[in-house]
Amino acid sequence: MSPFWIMIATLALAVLGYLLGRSRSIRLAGGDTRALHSRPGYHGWNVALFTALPALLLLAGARLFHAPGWVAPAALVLALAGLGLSLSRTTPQFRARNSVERVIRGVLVVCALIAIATTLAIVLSLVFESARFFQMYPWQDFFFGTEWTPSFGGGSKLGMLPLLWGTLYISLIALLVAVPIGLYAAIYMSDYASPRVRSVVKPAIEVLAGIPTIVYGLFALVTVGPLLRDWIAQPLGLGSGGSSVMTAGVVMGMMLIPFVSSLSDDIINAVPQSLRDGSLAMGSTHSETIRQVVLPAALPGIVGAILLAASRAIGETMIVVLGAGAMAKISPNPFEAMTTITVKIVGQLTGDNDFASPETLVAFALGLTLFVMTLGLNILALYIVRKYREQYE
Amino acid sequence: MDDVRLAERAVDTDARDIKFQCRDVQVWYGEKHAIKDVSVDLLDKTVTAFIGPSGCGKSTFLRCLNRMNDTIGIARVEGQMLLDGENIYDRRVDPVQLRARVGMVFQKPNPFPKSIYDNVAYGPRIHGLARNRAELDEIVEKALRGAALWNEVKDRLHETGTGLSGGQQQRLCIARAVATAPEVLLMDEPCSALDPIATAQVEELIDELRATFSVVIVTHSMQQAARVSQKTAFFHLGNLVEYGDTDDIFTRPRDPRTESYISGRIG
Amino acid sequence: MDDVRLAERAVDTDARDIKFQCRDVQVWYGEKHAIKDVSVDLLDKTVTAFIGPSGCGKSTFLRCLNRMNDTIGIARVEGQMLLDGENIYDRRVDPVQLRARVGMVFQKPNPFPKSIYDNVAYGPRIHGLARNRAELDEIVEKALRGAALWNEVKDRLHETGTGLSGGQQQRLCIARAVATAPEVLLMDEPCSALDPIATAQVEELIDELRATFSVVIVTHSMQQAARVSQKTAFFHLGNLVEYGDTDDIFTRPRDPRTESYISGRIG
Amino acid sequence: MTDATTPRPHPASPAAPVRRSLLIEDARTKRRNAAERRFRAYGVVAIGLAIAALVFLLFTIFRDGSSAFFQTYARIPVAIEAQVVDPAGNRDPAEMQKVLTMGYGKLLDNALAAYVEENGIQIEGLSERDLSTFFSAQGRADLRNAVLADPALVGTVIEAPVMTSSRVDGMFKGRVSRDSAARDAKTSVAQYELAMAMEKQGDLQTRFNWDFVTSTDSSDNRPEAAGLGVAILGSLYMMLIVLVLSLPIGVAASIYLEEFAPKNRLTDAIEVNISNLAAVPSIVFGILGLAVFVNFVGLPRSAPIVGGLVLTLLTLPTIIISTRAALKAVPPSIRDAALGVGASRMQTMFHHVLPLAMPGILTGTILGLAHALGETAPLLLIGMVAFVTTYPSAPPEGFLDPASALPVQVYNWTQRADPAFFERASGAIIVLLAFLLAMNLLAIYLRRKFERRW
Amino acid sequence: ARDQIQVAGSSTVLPYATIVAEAFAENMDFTAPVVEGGGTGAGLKQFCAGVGENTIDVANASRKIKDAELAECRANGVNNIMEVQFGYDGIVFASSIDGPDFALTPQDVYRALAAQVVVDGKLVPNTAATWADVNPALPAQEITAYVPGTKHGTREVFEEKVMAAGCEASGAHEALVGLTDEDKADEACVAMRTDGRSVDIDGDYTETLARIGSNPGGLGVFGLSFYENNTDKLKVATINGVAPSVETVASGEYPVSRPLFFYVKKDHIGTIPGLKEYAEFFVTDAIAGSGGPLAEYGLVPDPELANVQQVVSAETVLGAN
Ligand SMILES: Nc1ncnc2c1ncn2[C@@H]1O[C@H](COP(=O)(O)OP(=O)(O)OP(=O)(O)O)[C@@H](O)[C@H]1O
Ligand SMILES: Nc1ncnc2c1ncn2[C@@H]1O[C@H](COP(=O)(O)OP(=O)(O)OP(=O)(O)O)[C@@H](O)[C@H]1O
Ligand SMILES: [Mg+2]
Ligand SMILES: [Mg+2]
Repeated sequence: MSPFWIMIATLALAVLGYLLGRSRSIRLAGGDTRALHSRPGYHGWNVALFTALPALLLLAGARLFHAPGWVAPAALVLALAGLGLSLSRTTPQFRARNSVERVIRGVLVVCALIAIATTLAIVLSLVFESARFFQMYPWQDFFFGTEWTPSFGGGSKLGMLPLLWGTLYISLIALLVAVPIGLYAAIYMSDYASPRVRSVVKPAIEVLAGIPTIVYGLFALVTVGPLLRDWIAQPLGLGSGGSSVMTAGVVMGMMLIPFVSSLSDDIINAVPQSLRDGSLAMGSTHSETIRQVVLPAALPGIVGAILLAASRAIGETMIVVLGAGAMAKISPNPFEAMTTITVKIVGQLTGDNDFASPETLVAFALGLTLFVMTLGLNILALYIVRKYREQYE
Repeated sequence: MDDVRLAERAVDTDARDIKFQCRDVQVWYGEKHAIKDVSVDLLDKTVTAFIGPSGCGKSTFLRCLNRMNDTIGIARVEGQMLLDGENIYDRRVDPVQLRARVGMVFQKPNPFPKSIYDNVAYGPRIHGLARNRAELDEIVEKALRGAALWNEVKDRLHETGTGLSGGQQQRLCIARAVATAPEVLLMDEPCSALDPIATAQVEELIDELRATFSVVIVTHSMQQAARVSQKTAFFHLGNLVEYGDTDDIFTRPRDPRTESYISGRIG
Repeated sequence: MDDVRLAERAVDTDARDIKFQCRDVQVWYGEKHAIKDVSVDLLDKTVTAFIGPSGCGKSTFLRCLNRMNDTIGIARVEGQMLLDGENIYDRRVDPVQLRARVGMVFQKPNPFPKSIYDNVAYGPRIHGLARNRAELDEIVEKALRGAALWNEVKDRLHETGTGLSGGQQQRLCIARAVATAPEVLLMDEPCSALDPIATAQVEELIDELRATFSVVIVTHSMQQAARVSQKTAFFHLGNLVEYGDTDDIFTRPRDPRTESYISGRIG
Repeated sequence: MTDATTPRPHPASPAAPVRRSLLIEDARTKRRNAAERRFRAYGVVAIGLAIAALVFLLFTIFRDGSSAFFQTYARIPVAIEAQVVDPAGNRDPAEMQKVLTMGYGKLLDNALAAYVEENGIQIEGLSERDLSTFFSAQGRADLRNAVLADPALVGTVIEAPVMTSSRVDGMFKGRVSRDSAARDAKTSVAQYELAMAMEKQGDLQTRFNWDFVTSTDSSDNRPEAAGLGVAILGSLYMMLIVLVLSLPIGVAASIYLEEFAPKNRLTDAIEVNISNLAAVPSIVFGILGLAVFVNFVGLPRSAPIVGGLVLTLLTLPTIIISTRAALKAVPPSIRDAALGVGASRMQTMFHHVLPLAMPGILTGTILGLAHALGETAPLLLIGMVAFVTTYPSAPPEGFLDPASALPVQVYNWTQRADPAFFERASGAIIVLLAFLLAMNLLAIYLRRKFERRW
Repeated sequence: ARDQIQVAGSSTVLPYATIVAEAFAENMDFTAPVVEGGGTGAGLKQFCAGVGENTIDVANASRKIKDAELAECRANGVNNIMEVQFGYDGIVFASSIDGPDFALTPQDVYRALAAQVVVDGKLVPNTAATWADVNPALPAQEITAYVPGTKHGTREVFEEKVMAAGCEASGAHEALVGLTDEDKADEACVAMRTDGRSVDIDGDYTETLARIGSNPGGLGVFGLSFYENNTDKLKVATINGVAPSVETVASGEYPVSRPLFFYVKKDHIGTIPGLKEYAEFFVTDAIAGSGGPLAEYGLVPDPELANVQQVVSAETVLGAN
């Protein structure tokens, strides 16, 4: 039997276990479920969980560690054992609810740990190659170098500061576009718009998040870039390139609008009406109510939404490649081409460079650095939220 | 939006003392007819008590008086409500300005999740009632004193208002409403969570306010109604059954329903 | 975790009638010492009234009795509280089971945003109190009748509970608590938003419940305390100032603070 | 916006209040109302901008992409000449297989030449090359398959629709004009005129192209035959995996962190860490997926299961962040109420808090899935940015078969030289958006159901 | 077991590989190979990750495998690697079809795009603004060049065959050696301007094309095959008077070209069905020869294809001789 069918069989056993556990508890209670400590359903779940969980864990483990072939069928035995054991434990006094809830809680913990595990795995998968990079390339030059000129023959300059500058600059512009528009859109949807308008507009704006970034990239390249160049950059004498930080930032901002608007809208909508009533009854206008009562109460969620948008901005590649160009440069002029860390990570990883050379390995170092930096940013954000949070009720 | 400046029209002399003139007011919540055909004149510089069994429509009617019902999607109001002779449901009336003049204390305390100080200072700030910080401090203190809360919170003005006890929250909401200095103050069971002493202080406040403003108070306590109000309106199943001088209502009710409600006095 | 079977152990004979035995209970909200050194025995099959000025700690103490304070992050409880001789703050005690036995009606009505029926049926459902739909219907009806709400809502059982008037919401919360059939019922100002008639009906309900359960009621109305309770505890600034038979407290208070609080009787 | 300007006398001062009309706005109210109108206008403008951006993007996508759903076919008689397809002459399938697809081009060239002659079409400068590039290379492959499947066809004349090449196809979609044909090395004016002449005869037809949605990708030589079948299946499989894994895991993790975890440094660390994961560039998830799922666990490259797992990890932070925000927003009094009747924390959570938080959770899911559906970078490293021409089988085995994905197809096609692929890429974006919409409709519907204010 | 061949690597080779894979699946009884792009480096990295089913069988490369990579391969147990050079890729300069004609030499390109030039024996930043500034024979058009980014193999070829050659031919190299040393001079020869005249393109040729579309004054670097597919939009520049075409590149007249490779993991032959057949099929005359579909697409066939076929059928591995 293939592991897949063993899995199906285990699940079938679990369903059976649910039915058996449930009916047994009812029978033991003499049909009066009030005599039970826990509802019959919990007894059923208890049996089902004890049947399925250990067996499935064993199966997963066997897959992960390439265990010998007899291990998989053993899972079935384990499932049967779990079924029998938990069924025999089913008595009216048995605290099935607590038992089930303990298991659920365990599952919740495991799920929360997946995030940690992901982080660990990311750090691990970056750290070794980064170490190799730093063996080949001095870290001072990497962290403090202001020139980014990789070349095939070696002798590349791989300073990350220009990339960092570009990352921050582009993200900033993107947020300057997305946050006001998104926030105002959220406010309008939750507090002004009729339910009908809202029910149309909100999903519509969410489509913006679903358009593949390459479309935005082309949009930046073909439409926004020349537009900004011809109408703003050239008249002001700020440059004549179609790709610029501004182009990428503006287009990225468009893409991020739904991240800010939809999440904020939900959070703003969740602020109790009684708070709004309280403020309105003081003779404040709708906008005063929103600015001074609703928004502060919704702050943690809004900051979360903005962080999410910022995160997407930092992680975005396609729009930057097409919109901002690939030039690593530090310049205050937003109408010049620059590029970001993420773009270079993707670029160096998918290029034609020698894969064991610093030019490729620098991608890992960049990834790790970015990781640490955003970590700092997030800690700051958490601190701010803690400080200004207004908990209602 | 059009600036219509109607209104400098002469106010009828006979209505001079009438603050609110309500005619045939109807309120529906969706299908439910919550207020039926209520006509009543609320006088200036007077405390009016609304009494009646729970669910009879007191809060609903109260909320009509400063158009707070606007915020309930399914609520629909019909009829005329004139404040100083002007229909507050007129299309041209700005509910914001209305609510600045007609303040409200809600049945369920709803302090803002801000500091106690900011809760009270909120109204004065948006209406620009204070020229400077000192004045604002003064307004806040006065309002908190009026609501009999000052002593309890003076040391923790900058802690959050939601961390107060139920009764404290209620008094905070009263202070908040008073600080805005409205012309009419609507109070929905302002003393329900208050102990006798605090209640007495709030009643004293109401009495003070009466000198300049008109106050409408919803209460379940006949004693309180009798103590603080000059006029009483008795609601029953959405109808205004009886309205008159408080003394008359409590001593000589005309309607048998009023009679039986009052005589079931327990309070 | 291990099955701790609350209480099949022999109960001391002298404590037989004591439902809750509290010793040196202290509660802090962060820095604020909200309950100081309170020791009190709450009797079985008895109505105990908690009275005292607003903000004195009545709700806080009440919330300790079924460990609802667990949900307030900054609240810290010390001391012993024995329910039928077992410490409810014991690590092994399941607060869920405790709360099923010690029900609560909160000071601010907080119906679930579900239908009225579901609000009341929720407790019986999770505790498996009904074998079938008919039984559940019966429990719901009985609870709503007990809380004097049945007549008003029987036609709209499936409308949402948050669309009720303040007093109706309060009664809904009472019905919800009663439907779970707890051994001890904690009621935080259950009648604050109720009219006299509804109040009388709830008081009647409390009296009925007393036959089987013990009830703790927080109230600001001395009359109510006098009417429904056998025992009264007077709190002041976090201290339990006096505890004794209701009659004694109201007629012969020993502590001057009690005396002055009661004599400031208003109502 | 707050303190000061024209203060109204505080009524504490005994001066009687001035009676003001409701219908006249005082100066301050006027200002405040102006601010209100501005605020509201900002909202309208914001929404307007967002919608305008959307409309514009959609407009360009549809403008460029809708033609991908149409394809021009020719219907001419093709003689299956024995000396071309069966040089050995013994009708032995094994022998016949030796003739490669390229060889079958001759049949089509001859057929077209015959057609031109028969219909008396006179075009100056019509070269052999114009004839041989008139039809899609797919036509030869189809022909070869037909002949190998049924050797009896050899020697007969068949008449089946033959796909035209991308340039000829482009002539009927406005992509190739007479002028551009003159400059274009891959076509010529003569070919253009031939196509026009054939259309006049009614032998060229442009019709709806289901193959674009169903058939597999094709090489750079035949853009006209490229389809999305594999990509759609791949995306579908991956999204199934993402949905089944990331929603429950994300919600479970949020519940734990928000409701059960003790509030301490560790949970703070987890919280920060999760928002940080959202900022990790998506390609890093690809690095991770390669290291863990392919190299460590040993799952196959290019398989939807690996893609699905990587995208799950990618969407988790989005879902967790929005779910936590939504859970936080549920008023504590609801929890108190449930706990107060003896519900366990778990029951409180699942019966009351979670339903109320549902809109936020669904929003997170929508955004997360949209992100996952449109993502290419992480798939680069696990082998899904690939040219795959065999359909994956049905799940569960299909999860392990090689497949590509819709954004990958878009990405691939935009990189190819033939301009016809650009049209295909835009068409693929339309399909992707339709896919997204279908995926979101349910979520949006559910969200509307759960929405309420308390 | 896996029944399809897995191929990854250079995106320049990708179109050729897909054409072959498609034809292979059509004409042989094997499952269609899965072909990935991802860049030469990434492809070789996966190729060198080890032997076994979850590593790839064939790596496409637009350059020869480097020694460091080979060492890594060996370290991971990938010892038997067949190197197959199947043709050449021409690299061309092209501008918008509507613009003027360009007849370039490497010197012109060097003078236009080098970061610093030698003027009067001194190294000064390049200030040339129009092509006419560089060479009066060229049109007086603003210099804007779209050059593949440093991740592209094309860039290496460009630097070597155009910039360095131009540097040498114009005598700048000599002057540079005089100013600094040999190594520095080599470096300075290929350093490109960063003032926006030379724009790095990290994307693909389609991006370069789009940029020329939005800035018609620009000159872009393309692969020959890409240009041939877009002659209606692009106008190609001659180098040293030679126009690029399959013929001129094959004959060596056109100077800018590079060989294309794929590497086969010999240890997989026999375990992965069709691997050997795929390699052989790739280099048959019908496919990679002139007139075959690859040439049709723009590949410059290897004049010594017969030798290559020989190498493949003999399964000759790297370092065997
Ligand atoms: N969550 C909290 N955080 C901080 N302080 C609190 C909190 N809840 C209550 N307090 C404070 O603890 C004290 C006791 O509050 P409690 O709610 O027990 O009063 P109470 O006797 O119920 O008053 P009331 O009759 O007004 O409801 C008050 O001073 C109050 O401000
Ligand atoms: N938002 C609402 N949606 C639907 N019905 C409502 C709503 N608010 C109130 N009602 C109904 O309207 C009627 C009047 O309610 P109202 O709140 O005015 O009563 P009340 O007199 O204030 O009672 P209480 O003394 O209990 O506060 C009640 O039957 C109530 O159920
Ligand atoms: Mg009310
Ligand atoms: Mg209280």
